[in-house]
Amino acid sequence: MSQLSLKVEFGGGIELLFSKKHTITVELPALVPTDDSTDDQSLMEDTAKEKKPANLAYLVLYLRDRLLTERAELFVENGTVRPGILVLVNDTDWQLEGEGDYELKDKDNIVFISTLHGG
Amino acid sequence: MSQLSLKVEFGGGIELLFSKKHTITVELPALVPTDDSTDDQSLMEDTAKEKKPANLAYLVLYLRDRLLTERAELFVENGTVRPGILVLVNDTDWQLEGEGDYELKDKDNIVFISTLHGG
Amino acid sequence: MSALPLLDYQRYGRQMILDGIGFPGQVKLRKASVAVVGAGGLGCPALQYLCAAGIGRIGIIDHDRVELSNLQRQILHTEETIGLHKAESAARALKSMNSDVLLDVQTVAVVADNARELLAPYDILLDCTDNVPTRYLLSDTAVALGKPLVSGAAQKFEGQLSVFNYGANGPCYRCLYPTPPPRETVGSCAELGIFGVVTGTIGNLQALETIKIILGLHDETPALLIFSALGTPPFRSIKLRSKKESCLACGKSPRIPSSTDYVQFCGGPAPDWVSLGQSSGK
Amino acid sequence: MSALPLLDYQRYGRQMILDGIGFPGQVKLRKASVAVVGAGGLGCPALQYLCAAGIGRIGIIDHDRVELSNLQRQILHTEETIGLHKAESAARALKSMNSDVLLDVQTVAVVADNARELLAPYDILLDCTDNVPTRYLLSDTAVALGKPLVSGAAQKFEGQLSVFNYGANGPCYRCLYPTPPPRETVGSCAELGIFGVVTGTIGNLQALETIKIILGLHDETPALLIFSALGTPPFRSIKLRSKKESCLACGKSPRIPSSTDYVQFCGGPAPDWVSLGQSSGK
Ligand SMILES: [Zn+2]
Ligand SMILES: [Zn+2]
Repeated sequence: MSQLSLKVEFGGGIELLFSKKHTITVELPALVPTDDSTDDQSLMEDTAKEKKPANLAYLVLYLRDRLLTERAELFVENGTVRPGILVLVNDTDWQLEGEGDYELKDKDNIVFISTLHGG
Repeated sequence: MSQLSLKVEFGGGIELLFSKKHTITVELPALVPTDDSTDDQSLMEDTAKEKKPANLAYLVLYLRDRLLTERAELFVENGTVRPGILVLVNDTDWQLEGEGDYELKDKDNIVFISTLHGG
Repeated sequence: MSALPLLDYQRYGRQMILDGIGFPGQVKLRKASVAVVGAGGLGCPALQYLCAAGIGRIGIIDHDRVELSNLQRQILHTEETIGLHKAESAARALKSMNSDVLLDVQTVAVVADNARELLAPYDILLDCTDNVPTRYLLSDTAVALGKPLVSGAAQKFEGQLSVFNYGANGPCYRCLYPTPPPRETVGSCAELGIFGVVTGTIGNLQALETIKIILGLHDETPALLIFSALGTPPFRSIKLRSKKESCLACGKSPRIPSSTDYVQFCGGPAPDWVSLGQSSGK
Repeated sequence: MSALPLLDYQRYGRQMILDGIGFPGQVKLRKASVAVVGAGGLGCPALQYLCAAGIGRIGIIDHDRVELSNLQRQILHTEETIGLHKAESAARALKSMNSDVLLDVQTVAVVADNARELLAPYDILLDCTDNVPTRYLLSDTAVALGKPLVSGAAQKFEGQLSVFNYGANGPCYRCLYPTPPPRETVGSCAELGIFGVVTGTIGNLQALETIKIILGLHDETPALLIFSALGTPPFRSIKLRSKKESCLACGKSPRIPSSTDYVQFCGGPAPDWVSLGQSSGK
């Protein structure tokens, strides 16, 4: 089963939710469970679960379940990123790429950035 | 014979030598004459000339011979770019890539930029 | 086309000889009017370069007063103007640099009740403010008045820059952020801290975008510039969505009531974490 | 570690609460000394933000006097200081903003005979000058004194920024440009023109690089930042070569005679195209 290696970056304060890391590498199987489960078992190649191509919506949940170290409600709200967070796919607003439905490709660069308001 | 499509950019005043164009696309054969000739005839696939892989040194001569619209001595000196011009290959100083010997790859981004001195 | 005063050729000569500016460009700058909302970290450098370039009329809108803690980044204010209104302090500095520019000093807060009237006289609006409610208010007002909004923001070591409500399909602030962030994710400069050169760089670039719009040199592509002072690379340009049909402000069927309480909309007044002694940074 | 005056906590509080600065960072800034060569388009904004951030000692070195044509971008000078030395005019403005900073006003030209002595007292040098010979001289002097050189340059709509002679393998200006460009390819700001916000942005970023070096937040990777005010994207970061073994200044066997005539080395004095009436832009 093929794997995806993604460069995931955080900015504008979102890094505080992920151990202050600005950049991480995430390895995901190209096919993930249709029920959006993110545990090791479900991500095994030989799981009995139904599969779908890994998309951005899944990545958001995976980050929340597996890598978030601070309060989840400051990252995810109603199943997607909370208001005030922009998601960028290879330097393009995810709205132009289908938002959560965007199917991840190997080597994609995904950025989660919080809007700034100070001056 | 395979072709290379290169994105070539000019900055810091070098664009003035190339019809004020900041960006052009250059199509080159992957193999070019060993004698560095740049005429149509020599670039034909069926030319009898000996061939070598197209490199940065050849691109400099090709630009001079075929696309330069102003005084050549402000671009090339002693067979390479004149002093004060930096050459960048995919956002890296060409010195780190072998300078003129760097073999061009399809979709390479090559920048010729003049050092600025004002303030 | 109106003539330029003779001294203007001397003063602006270095930019008038540029391709894309010239005499007609200088006349455009002189005829332009710009409102800068906020004379703080972003507003100071933006004002400085707009005024130096010879914009004809500049509105300086800020109800705050200069404090010692501002001087680390708000480079138009001085030790002597501590206690004055920032708009007044900024105007003094600008006047000494370029007495030809008409400066409108407005020492009032921009709120829903006065925003349209305050901002209507200007061609372009600059958001140099420091809080979320005012950012929504300025965007909605820019949409209502049909004017571009050059929006800068900065926090800690990071900055962001966008032009909203500009060009055929340019989004507004609400297209990007239909819902305000949760109140608790929003800190102030006092709580979060701010690096002076970040506001300086973003403020400079706000002046640049403004001048490009005036001169017709802006390419109108919706974009977001992200600046990370400690990052490698420090700058990154993002391609943004177009205007959203569903946007409450600039979409097909706008429905922002004119009396929106922006502070409540954004989760209520800011708790003063600093004086409560709960600032994480202190 | 020395204590900070109480007022400094107020003045610099917004930056002292940042991760990576704090109290120790502010003490480092206070103990640091920086020489800014050139108080023009690049020097003014660099000086402004260095002074605002609380650098302890700043040398301002410029022998030129303020002219009306400077005010379009040299934002520390005013209509009133026209005719004064730029170093003096800049110091006045800086002193009113931050009277704690020790300012050394030097109204002399930096030349081969005085460069080492003038620049030796400072930890970091900023090249904010406007001509090729001085750029070589400052680089050679930085190498000789073993100090980093934060180099900015701007022309028309473009700017460039690099830190030279810094880190284990950082190149000097000569590593990049062993031979000066032909004299005729080199114009002055008067001939070529310059957009104020370009010098503003690069000058700001020079202050940023300087502060990062002082605070130990610089990653030491040799890089060139290219800014193109009308480009999409406007910024681009280039990975630069390391120090060259063959470099005449910083290589294995340096051989720059101390009495080098930099002007002759760069092809002789600049012809004054503007007064000759041959400037292409006019
Ligand atoms: Zn909208
Ligand atoms: Zn060297």
